[in-house]
This record gives sequence, C-alpha cells and structure tokens, in this order.
Amino acid sequence: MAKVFERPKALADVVTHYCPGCTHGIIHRLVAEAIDELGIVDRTVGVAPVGCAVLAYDYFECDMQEAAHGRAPAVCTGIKRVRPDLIVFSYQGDGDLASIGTAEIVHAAARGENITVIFVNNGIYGMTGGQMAPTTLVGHKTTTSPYGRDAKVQGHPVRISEMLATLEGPAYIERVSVHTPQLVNRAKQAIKRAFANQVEGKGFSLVEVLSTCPTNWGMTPVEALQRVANEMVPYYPLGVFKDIDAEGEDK
Amino acid sequence: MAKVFERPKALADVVTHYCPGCTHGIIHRLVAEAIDELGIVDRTVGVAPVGCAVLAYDYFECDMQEAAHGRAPAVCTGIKRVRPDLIVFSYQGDGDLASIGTAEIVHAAARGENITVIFVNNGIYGMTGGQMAPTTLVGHKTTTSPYGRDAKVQGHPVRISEMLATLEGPAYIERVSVHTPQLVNRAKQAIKRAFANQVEGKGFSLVEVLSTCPTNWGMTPVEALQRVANEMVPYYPLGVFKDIDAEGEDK
Amino acid sequence: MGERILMKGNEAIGEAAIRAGCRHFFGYPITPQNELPEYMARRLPEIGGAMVQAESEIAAINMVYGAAGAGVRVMTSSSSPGISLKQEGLSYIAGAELPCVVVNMVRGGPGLGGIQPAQGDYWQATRGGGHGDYRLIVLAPATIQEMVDTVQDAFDLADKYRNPVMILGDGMLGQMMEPVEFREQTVSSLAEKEWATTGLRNHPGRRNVINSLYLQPDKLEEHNQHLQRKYAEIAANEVRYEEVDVEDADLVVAAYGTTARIVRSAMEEARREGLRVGLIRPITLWPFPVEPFARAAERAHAFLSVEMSAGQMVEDVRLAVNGKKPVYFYGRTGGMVPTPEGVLAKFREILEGKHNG
Amino acid sequence: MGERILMKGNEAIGEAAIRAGCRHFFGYPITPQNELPEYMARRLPEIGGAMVQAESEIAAINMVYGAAGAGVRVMTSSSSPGISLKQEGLSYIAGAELPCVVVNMVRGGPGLGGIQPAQGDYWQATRGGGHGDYRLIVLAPATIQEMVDTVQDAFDLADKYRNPVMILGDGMLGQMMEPVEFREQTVSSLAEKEWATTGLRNHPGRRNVINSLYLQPDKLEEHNQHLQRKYAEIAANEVRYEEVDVEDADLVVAAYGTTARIVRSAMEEARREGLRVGLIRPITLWPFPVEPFARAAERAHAFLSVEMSAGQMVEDVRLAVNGKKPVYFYGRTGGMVPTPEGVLAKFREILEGKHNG
Amino acid sequence: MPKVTFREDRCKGCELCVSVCPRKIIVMSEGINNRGFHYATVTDQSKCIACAFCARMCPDVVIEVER
Amino acid sequence: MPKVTFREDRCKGCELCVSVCPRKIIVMSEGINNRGFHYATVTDQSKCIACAFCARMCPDVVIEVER
Amino acid sequence: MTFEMILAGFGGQGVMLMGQLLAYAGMTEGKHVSWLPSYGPEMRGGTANCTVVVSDRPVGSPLITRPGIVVAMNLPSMDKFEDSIKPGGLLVYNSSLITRSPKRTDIEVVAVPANEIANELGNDRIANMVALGALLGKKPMVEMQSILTALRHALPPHRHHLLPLNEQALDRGRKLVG
Amino acid sequence: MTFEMILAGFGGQGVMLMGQLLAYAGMTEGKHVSWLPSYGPEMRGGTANCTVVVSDRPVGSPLITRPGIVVAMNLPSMDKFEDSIKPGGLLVYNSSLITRSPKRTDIEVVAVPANEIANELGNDRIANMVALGALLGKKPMVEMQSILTALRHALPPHRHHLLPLNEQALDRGRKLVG
Ligand SMILES: Cc1ncc(C[n+]2csc(CCOP(=O)(O)OP(=O)(O)O)c2C)c(N)n1
Ligand SMILES: Cc1ncc(C[n+]2csc(CCOP(=O)(O)OP(=O)(O)O)c2C)c(N)n1
Ligand code: SF4
Ligand code: SF4
Ligand code: SF4
Ligand code: SF4
Ligand code: SF4
Ligand code: SF4
Ligand SMILES: [Mg+2]
Ligand SMILES: [Mg+2]
Repeated sequence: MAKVFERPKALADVVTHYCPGCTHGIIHRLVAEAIDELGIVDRTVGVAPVGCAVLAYDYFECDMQEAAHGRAPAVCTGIKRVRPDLIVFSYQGDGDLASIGTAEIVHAAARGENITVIFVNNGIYGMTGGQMAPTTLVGHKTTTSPYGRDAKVQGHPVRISEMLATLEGPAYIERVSVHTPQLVNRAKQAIKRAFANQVEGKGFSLVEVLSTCPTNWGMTPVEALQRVANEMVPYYPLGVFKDIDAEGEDK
Repeated sequence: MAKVFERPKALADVVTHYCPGCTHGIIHRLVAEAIDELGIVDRTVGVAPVGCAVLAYDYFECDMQEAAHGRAPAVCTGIKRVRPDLIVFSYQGDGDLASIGTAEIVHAAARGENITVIFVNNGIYGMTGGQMAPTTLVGHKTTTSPYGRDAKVQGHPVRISEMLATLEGPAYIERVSVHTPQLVNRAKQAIKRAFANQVEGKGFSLVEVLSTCPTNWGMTPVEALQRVANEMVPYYPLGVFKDIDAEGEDK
Repeated sequence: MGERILMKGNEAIGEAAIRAGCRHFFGYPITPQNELPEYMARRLPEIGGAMVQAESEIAAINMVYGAAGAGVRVMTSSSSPGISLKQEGLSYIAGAELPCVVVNMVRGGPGLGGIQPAQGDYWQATRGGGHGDYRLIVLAPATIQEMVDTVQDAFDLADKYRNPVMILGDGMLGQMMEPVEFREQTVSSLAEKEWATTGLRNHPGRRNVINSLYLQPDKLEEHNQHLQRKYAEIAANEVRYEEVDVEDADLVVAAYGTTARIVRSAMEEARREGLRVGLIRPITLWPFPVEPFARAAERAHAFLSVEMSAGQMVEDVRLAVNGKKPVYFYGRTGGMVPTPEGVLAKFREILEGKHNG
Repeated sequence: MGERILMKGNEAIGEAAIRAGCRHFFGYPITPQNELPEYMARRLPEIGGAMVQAESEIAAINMVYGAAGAGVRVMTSSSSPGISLKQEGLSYIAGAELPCVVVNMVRGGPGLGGIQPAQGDYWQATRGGGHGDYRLIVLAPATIQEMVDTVQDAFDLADKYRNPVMILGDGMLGQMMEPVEFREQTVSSLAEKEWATTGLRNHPGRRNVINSLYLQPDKLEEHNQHLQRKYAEIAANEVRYEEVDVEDADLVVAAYGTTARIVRSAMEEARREGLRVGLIRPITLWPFPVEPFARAAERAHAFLSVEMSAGQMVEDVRLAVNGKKPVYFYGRTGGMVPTPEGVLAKFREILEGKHNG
Repeated sequence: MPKVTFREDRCKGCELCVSVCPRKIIVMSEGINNRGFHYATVTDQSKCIACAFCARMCPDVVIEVER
Repeated sequence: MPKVTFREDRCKGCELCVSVCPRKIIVMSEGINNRGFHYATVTDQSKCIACAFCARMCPDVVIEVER
Repeated sequence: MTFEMILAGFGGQGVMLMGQLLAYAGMTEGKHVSWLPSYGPEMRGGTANCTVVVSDRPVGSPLITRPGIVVAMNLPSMDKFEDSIKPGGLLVYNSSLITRSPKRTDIEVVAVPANEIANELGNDRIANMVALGALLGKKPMVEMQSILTALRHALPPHRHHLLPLNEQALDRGRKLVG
Repeated sequence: MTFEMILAGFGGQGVMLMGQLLAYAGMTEGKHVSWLPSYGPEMRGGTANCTVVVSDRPVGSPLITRPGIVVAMNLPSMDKFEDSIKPGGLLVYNSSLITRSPKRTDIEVVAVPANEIANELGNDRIANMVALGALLGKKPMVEMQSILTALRHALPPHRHHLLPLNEQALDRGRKLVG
C-alpha cells in the first residue's frame, strides 16, 4: 500500500505543547515537509521566536537557534552572513514579527537577506495570554482591548505582506491560510517555494500564514477556522504580493 | 515697504550649527513658517532627534523634547496621548527614522497618532560623519560602504513614504524636496498641511523632505542640490502617497 | 479606612497607581506582569485616561519619557528581558530628570530564562543597567498591601526628586492574592511641574526643554554634579527598611521582597530552636540602608544575605558591614524560591559554625 | 617581530580582530567608535569577510548572536547609549553561552550625554546591565598596544569559556594614535566548536540548539549553577592586572584604562615630591583583581580609586580592601578627564591628611 | 483499499479532521486517551477515499493515510 | 522699489542664493565675515525683482526681501 | 492557628477558585490570608495548583513547600504533593478520579468521591465544592457562611442562580466527613 | 626628554596632520609617541587641535593640560591655549593671522608669518609646514629627515610631487628661527 500521507521526517516525533486545534501544528508540518522535499535538513538552521512557537527548537529535526523576542531576522542574518552555505529560516508570530520586531523584519527584507521567513499571523499574542497584536482586527476583544479594538484609539491592523512588498529587497512574499485542506496545500507550495528560493540564491522570501488561536479567541478550533475565513481573509487577502520571477516575466 | 520675506518668529534668532549650505536650515525655516501661519507656537511641542538636527531644541521657539535615537515617534505619542490639546511634531533624519526607529515610525503611523512628522532624508548619517543610511542610493560611497553601496550586499534603499502609505493609519504622506525655490514653496505647503491636519484632528501626517549633506557627500552645496535633482528624485519620486481627504473625494 | 479587598499583586499596583493620580500607562505584554496592563486597559478608559500598548518595551519607555516630560504621572511595567530593553530609555529619563514609575516583576534569567519568580535584576536596578552615572530609586515591597502603599510613595518620590522610581517585585508578588486596603489618599493637589513641556501658553515667556545632551564636557560634568548632589540628598533622606529582632541577634539576615517573608518564616522556627536570628529588610534597595547594617555590625556575630539570585545584594551588605563581621550568602536562582527549611538549615550552619569556630 | 605602525585605537582594534581570525563584524554608527566599523567595512570584503551595518545596535547584537551560534569569531562595537540597547542581547548571549567580543568606547552619560571620554559604564559592564545572573569578562587596556594584544586575548577567552567578552575603552583610547606592533600570532587553528549550529551534515547524529530558555525552574537553576561554576573558574584563572610601585606605597591607587596613564603621570611627580604612591591597574575589570588589593591592604595606609565616573570601581576596591584601610575616591565625569595635577592634589590631600591624622 | 490510521494517544480532540472529512466518517470517541482527550476515530473505514483531508488538517500529525 | 538685505555676519558662504537669483546680482565678497566665511552681497540692488528666490533658498535666513 | 494548604487538580477542575474562596472567606473573617497560583506559559491541559494560607497571624512565606493540608483532585496532583505533607497533616483526595490509595501512614486521609457526588447533584463541575466542603468539615478554618459570601462575590450576577447548588455540594462534602 | 605639545588652528589649516607627522617621525626614531585629536560632532568650522607627546620614555597621560609647547595657527587657538603653557615653555604662533602679541612673559615666543611664507612659496595650504619647520628649528625633537619620511607615508602617491614644496616650507620655517 502506498502512503498518501505520513509524518515528515524533519518534524520531531514528539507531542507539541500547542493547544488542541491550534494551527501552529499544521504550519510546523508544512515547514518540515518543505525541508524534506528539498532534502536540506542536514544544512538547515531554524530560528525560533518568542511566542507560542518558542519551543519550535524542539520540533524541527535540524539545528536551531532560539532568538530574543522579535529579533529572529537579525539572528538569521548573522547565521547566513557567516555561513552562506546554510539554509536559514525563521518562524515568527505576529507579536514577534509585526510589533517588537518591525525594524528587524523590514531591514532583513530591505537588505534582501537570502533567508526564509514563516510569519504566523493569528491576530493575537497567544503565548502571553491573549493581548492585542498589531494585527488584531478592529472590534476584536482581547485582554488589552477589553472593549474591542477601536481604530480611533488603537489604530488599524498592520498588513505586513503588503508593507514589505513595497521594498525592493524581497524576492517573494505571499499570504496563505490553512483553514481548509485545499488552502493547506496552497500554503505548502508557498512555503516550499520560499525555501527553494533560498536554495537557488534568489533572496528574501516571506510567507505569511493566517493562523488560529482557539484558546485566546475563546472559540472551538472549528469555529476558529471559520473566523479565519469570515473575518481574517477579508482584511488579509490571500495572494502573492511580490515575486521577482513574475516581475522578470512581466518585463 | 512690504516685507516679501522675513525670518519666521517661531525660528530662534541664533546661528545654527549646520554646515554651510546644508538644507536642514531651509527645512527648519519651513517648519517655523507653518507654526507661525497656523498661530500655534504657544501650544506646540517639538521633538528633536539624534542626528544633525539634535540641537533643534535650540532652534524652535516652542517647548521641545530631545528624544533618544529613533524614538521620537514614541516620545510624540507619549506627549500627545496625555495632552491631546498640544500640537506635537517630530523632526527626524533618515538614520533616526528609517533605520533604528523603523518600528516606532511604523507603529505611530499604524496607530494613526494625531502627530506631525518631518522626515529629512539626506541619504546618509550626517552627524556621525557620513556612514551609509538605509536610504543611501546604490553605488554611493560612504564611510561604511567605501566601495559604493552594493545592492547585492547592502540591499536597496528604503522608500519610507511608499512603505508607510500601505498602512491604514496615516492621514497624509507626501514627499517633497527643497532643491529649487519653487520646490521650497511646495514643501512649505506640505509641511503646513501636515500641521493643519493635526490641528483639525485628522491624524498622522508625515512629510518626507529630500535634503543635502554637502559635507559628507563631498560636494559644494550647489552641487549637492543638483545631486538631489539628478540622483535622488529619480529614486525618490516627489508626490502625495496618502491623503485621506482625497480618498474621501474618490469614494 | 477603606475596605479590605482580595487582589492580585499586579492588579493592586494598577489600582494604587490610579488612586495616586496616574491616568496613563504605556506597556508591552510579558509574563508575569500582564495583569497590570490588562487592568489598566480596563480601568483607564473609564476615567478619562489611556493605556497604550506600545510596539515594544523600548517604545513604551520612550512614550513614558514623552508623557513624563509633558508633566503627568505615568507608569510602565515589564519583566526582566523587557526591562533590559528599557535601559537606554531609563538612562535618558534619569539624565533628563523626569519623574515616572517603572515596575519590574522579575523572572528567572539570564536570556529568555523562565517565567518563575527571581531577584536576579538587583544589580541592574540598583547600579543602573544603562550607561553613565545615574540612579533609580528602587522600592521592594514584600506584601501586596505594602506594594499598594509603595506605589503612592513611588509617585511622590519621583515627583519630589524628578527621578525615575522602580518598583522591584517578582513573579510571585505579581501573581499572588492578598487582602489590601486602599488607604484614604491625601493627594495634595499635585505640585505644578513648571519645567514640563505643556506649551508656552501654560508658561508664557519661558520655553521648556526636556533634554539630556550637553556637548560641552564641563557642562555635562556640572549636570552630573547636580545629579550626584540630588542622589546624595535622596540617600540621606529616603532610606526605608524594616528591622525584626535585630537587637539581640547573633545572626542578622538581609532579605527583601518575598524572600524576606520566607526568611521570617524560617526565623520563627529558628527562634523556637533558640537561634537568635534577626532581619533587616531593605525596602529601598537604592538608597541601600547602610546605617542599620553598620549599627548591627557592632554587636551581631555574622550576616547572611538571602536572595533569589546568585549573590548580588550581598555586596551591598558587605559594603555596609565593611569587614567588621563575616557576611554569608544563600541564594536560589532560575525561578526556584528559597524554602523556609533551606534558609533555616543555612542559619544553623552559620551559627553552629560560629559555635564551633 | 612586526613593524611598528602609528594607528588610531579604533582602527587598531579592527586590525587586531582580523589577525585574531575575526571575519565578521556587525555594527551601527556612533561616536566615538566609528573608525572601527569603517575600518572593517574597508578591510573585511578584501579578505572574504563582511561588515554588516545593522539597522540598530539591537539588530547588531542579535546578528552577533546568530553568527557566534554558527561558530565563527565575531565582533560588534558601540558606545554607551548603544551598549545600553544591547543589554537584552548580551544577557541572551551569556545565557546561551556564546563567545563573542563587544567593544564599548565609553562616552559621557547619562542619556544622550556627550561624546567625550568617560568611564561611567563600569557597573553596566561588570555587574551586567542586562537581567539575570550573568557575567561578561571585561578587559580594560590602557594603551593602543595593549588594546591590540587584548583583542587576541578577548577572542581566546571568549572561545575558551563560551562567554561574551567586553573590551571597555573610552573615547580617548578610540581616537588617539600610538605606535603598535602586531605580534606574530600563534593562532592555534581554532578549536572546533562542536556545539555550533553548522548544520547536521557537519555533526551527523547530533542536533545542535542554541538556547537560553528553561521553562522548568529546577533546570534553569541547574543552568545558573553551571554558569556560576564557570564564572568562579574564570575568577580563579583569568585575573589580569598591573602593579606599579606598590611594595613601598603608603597610598595605593586603583585606576584603569586611560585614567591609569594619567595616574602614572601624577605618580611620577608624586615620587619626586617624596610621596610614596603605588598603582594597581586592573586589566580585567571582571574578574576584579581582589587579591592584590587585599595583599596591599596589609601594609599601605590608604587607597584611592581614580575614575572618569562618579564612583563605581571604588566599590570593588572597598570590597577587596574589606574595611582594613580607608578607601578614597576621586573622579571626573561627563567627558572631563582627570588631569595629572588634579590627581596629584588628591594624593597630597590624602597623604597629608594621614600625616596630620 | 484506502486506509486511515489514527495514532490515538497523540490526538488532542480538536475535531478539525471531523469537520473536513468529505465522507463524514470521523467521529470523536466516548472514552479519553491517556492525555485526557476524547480522540478521533473512523467509523467506517471502507467509505474512506484516501483524500487525506483529515491528515492535512490535523495539527498534531495523528493521522496516516494509505491507499 | 525692491530691496534685499543680507545679514552678512550670519552668512556661511554656501552660494545657494547666488545659484538661484534669476537676475544674477548676488556675488560672494572678497573679504570674510567674523565667522570666517566669504559672504554674499548684492551688486546691483536696482535689478532686484523681489522674487525672494535667494531668501527661500538660504539655509541661514540671512536675507530679507522687501518691496 | 495557621492553615497552609495546596489545592491541586487538572486545569478546569476549579482548584484556583477553591483557593480563592478560602482566602476570601478568611479575609472577611478578619484573618490573614494569601493565595498563590502556580503559573506557566500558555500551554493548555496539564495540572494547576494554588497555595493558600489562612492564619490569625500575618502570613510569612506565601509559598509553602511542606503544607499541612493537600487537596488533590486528580492522580498527578496526589503523586506530586502527597510526600510534601507535614507529618500529622491532612490529605483530601478525589476518589472519583484517583483509584490508588495514599501511601503515607503518618497523615490523616480523607477520600471524597467528588465527581460522583457532583454528578448526583446534576453538575460535574461542582466537584470542587464537594471537596471544599469535605476539607472544611475536617478543618473548619472558616465559616461555611463566609464561603457562601465569597462565592456570591466570585460568581457574576447571572450565575447567582447556581449558588444553592454550590451550597448543596459544600454541604454534601462536609457531611461526608462530619 | 619629553615633549608635550598642543597644536591648534582652524579646521582645514592642517594641524591634525602636523601632529601626526611629529608622532610618526618620533616613532620611526624609536621614540615613544602619542597623538590625541580633539573630536566633536560633525559641525563644520570652528577650531581643531591635537595633543602630541614625543618622549624617550613611555607616554603616561596622552592628554596634556599643561603643555610645554603650543603651536597656535589662529587667534582663537592662541586665546585658548596661551595660558596653559608651562612656565619656560614655548609658544609658536602664526603671525599672519594673529595680530595681537602673546601676553605671557615667562615663556619663549616665536612669531611665524606662516601664511605669508606659504603664499610666497605659492601654496597657502602649506602654512602648517612652515610652522612645523619653525617648531623643529626651536625644538629639534625629531630629525627633519624623519618628518619627510612621515610626509611620504602620509601623502597618497599621486600627491608625492608636492613633497619638495613641503620640504621647502619646512626649511623656510626652520631657517626663520635658526
Ligand atoms: C523582550 C520581551 N518582551 C516580551 C516578552 C513576552 N512575550 C512572550 S511571547 C510574546 C508574544 C507572542 O505573540 P506572537 O508573537 O503573536 O506569537 P503567538 O504566541 O501568538 O504565536 C510576548 C510579548 C518577551 N519574552 N520578551
Ligand atoms: C542609540 C544610539 N545609536 C547611535 C547613535 C549615534 N548617532 C548619532 S546621530 C546618528 C545618525 C544620524 O543620521 P540621520 O538620522 O540620518 O541624521 P542626519 O545627521 O543625517 O541629519 C547616529 C547613528 C546614538 N547617539 N545613539
Ligand atoms: S495560545 Fe493560541 S497560539 Fe498559542 S498554542 Fe494555544 S491556541 Fe495556539
Ligand atoms: S553633516 Fe551633513 S547633514 Fe549634518 S549639518 Fe553638515 S551638511 Fe548638514
Ligand atoms: S482520508 Fe478523506 S475520506 Fe478518509 S477519513 Fe480522511 S478525510 Fe475522511
Ligand atoms: S485533527 Fe488530529 S488532533 Fe484533532 S481531533 Fe482529529 S486526529 Fe485528533
Ligand atoms: S529677490 Fe530675487 S532678484 Fe532679488 S536678489 Fe533675491 S533672488 Fe535675486
Ligand atoms: S544662501 Fe545664505 S548663507 Fe548661503 S551664501 Fe547666500 S546668504 Fe550666505
Ligand atoms: Mg500571535
Ligand atoms: Mg541623514
């Protein structure tokens, strides 16, 4: 019998600490699948964020570094610049990447560092118990926006992919989601592409993945997927925001 | 006889420390003119950066605060949030705003803080003696890009106005220049508008002003103006990048 | 007299700050202090204030700079890694002489460390983790009631001396609940801050500038001398501490915050065993209560510093005792909290060592 | 023996680092250390390395983290405000036990302060301005030749102990020129860093993880105990200092870096006047040379700490002298440099005070 | 014939697999596994079309699919 | 009649005014002012059209223009 | 008298609330009290516990490593805390979920089929109240009335209809040992 | 012998180079030397100065507040440093730009019309070399040959054609006092 689906080798065979139904788990698996398929596990170094994915260094079967909150792109830069033969990726949440780490992601992108960034946007600070993130949707109640995020007071959520796409540096930026099996497949392709770009020396690639936080959204995991479809995707449209290959074709 | 042109009152009548021909002086004057014309000097608080304009607190005839390098937007936020009746502006260089202060400017803009930001882009670190800035043009030789900025190694320059314009938060973003008297007039209008917006409660306004650094560019002041026209403007196009009033009209 | 309320330490700080006239809070999430910004996010909008969740701890401390410069009572809080990020900002605030209150609910370090209670940031707090010669006033309450009282004190000290004040707690103090009573506040209408940037119309004829830059070294030295004089004045007038059973003690223990409570539990048992142990509990970590230690050094036989760190306050105890008597150390780290049993065993070891020696 | 070259301190550090095998430098401009990154920007590309100008000091120190974790010799440098911003990163680097060299060309503080030479970051460097119990090895050279030698030493110490090493200079050391000689390097081919994240293919069968997080407090305490043991070992083995005329001295002066040179000028004059003054010059500020001070305390009459700060190292001198003899302090701040004349006057004051007293 | 295998001790009971199975053949167990969760199982293996939707959506890699 | 006034002691000799004057009537002095700069002056006041280009470009607010 | 106790169970079994009720009740009676939660990063599942001190003297250490009383609502909790109880102390355990017997012989032991009784009362989620009732039956450190006051304070108004049920549960627990 | 000196002038007058040449020359002769610039933020104009020590013993303080020698290339420099010179010390000043006479009577004073001589030689920018020549005429702390070696080292190859001119200037300066 042929395996239609099995655990990727680059994903450690351990129980994760993620909450039931948290899509961090799916995204981890997709990263591992990409690493497996490109056959790069023995020259890959991952950089874990501070956020729910902080223990990612226990979950990927490659070398790992644990970065300070928001600084993963700088840590990746340090690794890649001194060992360009390594494949270097960061895995970061939206508090990590879009708030405290804004300068680091903008400038890694602007410099066109040849790294891969997996950006998990769940619109909340999961790890610390559900505070508002820069990506929290207007109206959403969190522990630090207890009356719902008010655009007049807390501003509008930041669209990172669109923002970074204005830079010349990045080679590839796409926003995907994992709230249906079909979209999981699409996300997988994007993540694989982001790694393949690095292998080919194309430069900075970032995949933003819309993700759930059933725990802090106060929903069941299934309801959380529906919220992604109904509320997140309309504000965070899926698609490719930057692609130097496509640009090449255009010209 | 009528005065066609005289020193604005909001500009302190002292000799500045700027190098001969440095356009920081022109931009200071335009800010002071805007303050005068709106009659707000007695309720304005300016925030000086770390950069050549660090001593700006000596040059404007209003209350001033001196911020840490890059943090002026946060300092402005602190002032404006606790005293919304004040008119608060920052005056920042490109090292200050576009490099170390990236997170602060992005999030002040995203929150739509009702403040005014004057962003002086001279494509170099003036104060510290001519190092490369994130805005330094490709090919430009600086003390830290002694072989000329190489896009493959140091990346492409960051276009702040374009980048911030992707956010929902800002009310108004325009890039201007001061390399001809006509453009000085246009810059003046933009700066005045950025202050008027705040008076009217419209929210975050930023004016990017292309500026010279004859000293560290190694040019005469007149040559430096020509360089702005010939090299900077092509990469940093002048114009309005965000305008909620215009958007209002569109809809 | 107010009613007694059962409250989490973090929330009690928030309520106390509000009662002390603080209407503005700038913060960034980090365990174990989140209940404080969350409390502020709920309460401040109700009373015309604002809690702004900054993009980072750095932004938060610089918002505090701006707000304090504009003359209001303002607070921020964080825990160890976040406090490290604020060091440049704190140096600026001290240099520009701005009053504000900063809370550090210390957790295990170094690095990302852990999230359990610790006291490993003592040096950072008392010596200035930022650059240059400056001081924070550092207050270390031991109970939630004391924390509440401390908050009022902190704002008053900050305003009186135009200096940042740090409240140094730990994860345990932030997370635990105890009854507190919010005493009737005699908030003398806050003294006018004439130096604040409130716009010329509020102080015609005088431009106010908040600044810490002095390009002329002689001017910067003058400024430093001014600061040092101020610090000397604070050291002379604002030392706070508690003494327990020091009069007859053979062994005098130094401990602050929750650790001091554990030491007291151990002391009770020790006294039962006939061991004469006393406690000096610094409430201000800076200025450090040098004098009570110097006094005790005249008659006690030995000193012991008990800390949730690898030996930091012990240096201040040594400096105060100045070689007169031996100073021992007992510490736990990384989120491990000393137990009364462990502390007691150390008492015995020292006192029996003494009896033998 | 190499040739003598006249070099600026900042550039000499760069050249020395390159000769010590450093090929990667991450920095951000700040006066008075800019000549160092600028030197690296010129030289490193020529030899297959890279100087990356980071977006900030924070990014720079985290790039250093990544690079050091990947097993190479790596350096960053800054001056006071920039070093404050690196405190979180330094705590992480120490926690994750990564070797690297960090240069601080200290300037006047606090806050934006000024750009003239100072030593006001002594506590930050020696006590850890970041959070938690960790230590930097801190080296304070006094001449450019010594700085050059120190750089090699710094990289070796960093690698040997897997610990960050700070070179604490000041604006003067960075800006001045002196002749230096780059001694023949015996760069024993660098020991393999087995723990580094170089990819599994370089260490099959073992996944390498660079980390400072230990959620279990007992594990974090174990880690801290390991660190403390390491620090004890460094303190036992790596103290470096210089003694000048201490044997017969009535007054023993403590001074480091450029200040020590000024003290030496003053000492020459003092000896001419018949004042018996000696100098202990700590080269490692941490570990502090406790023992020579303790030894000197047996016979000298008094101690004096001379600093370009408001009194920081003086505490370490007091701790070392431990009450045996009085310890005095003389300091200038804000970019003002002590003059030989001023220091000499202080010698006289103390020694005459003694004669009178 | 398609075959899905659930590694029941790894299941966290989130029901994402249930929600996406086109054949509606995944149900949650009455009992709990040793981690305290009601786990997912397949009622009628024979109806399975090996689409692997369930496996793709499972955040905990509980499911293996063969055909 | 238009009048331009130069506050000579404030001039830093950058020549920006010279470069923009449409009437080409601004020149740099032979002598230096008390700050060590060759300063700008007007040769033929009567040709001035009070366009204030010079004043608008002067970074040091040296120039006042009346008409 | 000083009561030092650790209450432990699965997250969701309501041990934190149990502790807070005891602390609150103690406070209303003018006693000195403290409540200290174990806290961790946001990982779901696993066990939770809190330490409560109720005393007529000021509370020294709020952290107790040798408690006089342990209430264990599930097996991992009993495994973890049984050994720490002071000789002569008390262990109350939820015999509905814990099948093994305690090993200690130098302490008093009370088995409470808390979930069974709660189910009998029609609501699985008040097992904690049954256990609390049993604890107070053994150690009446605070008045039952104070616990009810505390409950009224703790529950949001729209849940106040549950008060009688909780009272019943407390009562059943107390009767069990009475 | 130890020579401690401060060389000062407008930015652009080449006082930094003067100092570096002295230090370099001293070094090539096996002497102990140090060169310390005054540094400031990037504000143009104003004065610059450097402190140079040339000695046969290791250099103690590279910062000198009571120099034995001052070379003042403009008036602000003389105003600033005249008073600091040690009694018996030397002041060399550029009489082309400094019109007032020194006030000190307890020091040796040498007036050098440096710009005039430089102009005579056809290049205003070598006034510093004239002054340096005069200084070395008075205090031959290093060989003129070493200064020329230093110059050759300091100037980029495409400027080496200026070496003879510089030598002339040095010579004129030295002759002035010789
Ligand atoms: C300097 C610093 N600030 C704050 C924290 C606390 N902290 C831990 S995780 C986190 C944010 C987590 O949110 P996100 O990045 O969105 O990841 P998620 O948990 O949602 O996956 C924060 C603020 C920290 N550890 N360090
Ligand atoms: C934290 C910190 N880092 C670095 C510096 C040094 N510094 C002073 S000004 C400056 C940059 C100036 O460049 P820019 O903002 O472009 O202003 P400009 O001088 O060009 O107007 C830097 C890096 C500092 N003072 N503080
Ligand atoms: S807290 Fe949210 S983001 Fe974190 S593991 Fe749980 S569900 Fe996922
Ligand atoms: S250094 Fe450049 S930016 Fe600064 S004042 Fe001079 S010319 Fe202007
Ligand atoms: S493989 Fe498809 S049909 Fe089979 S159980 Fe999974 S989701 Fe259902
Ligand atoms: S998706 Fe996975 S973890 Fe969730 S219920 Fe199904 S098998 Fe279990
Ligand atoms: S006002 Fe116009 S015409 Fe007159 S001097 Fe100025 S630029 Fe020339
Ligand atoms: S523009 Fe102003 S400073 Fe420049 S030369 Fe003309 S008058 Fe002088
Ligand atoms: Mg998130
Ligand atoms: Mg600039």
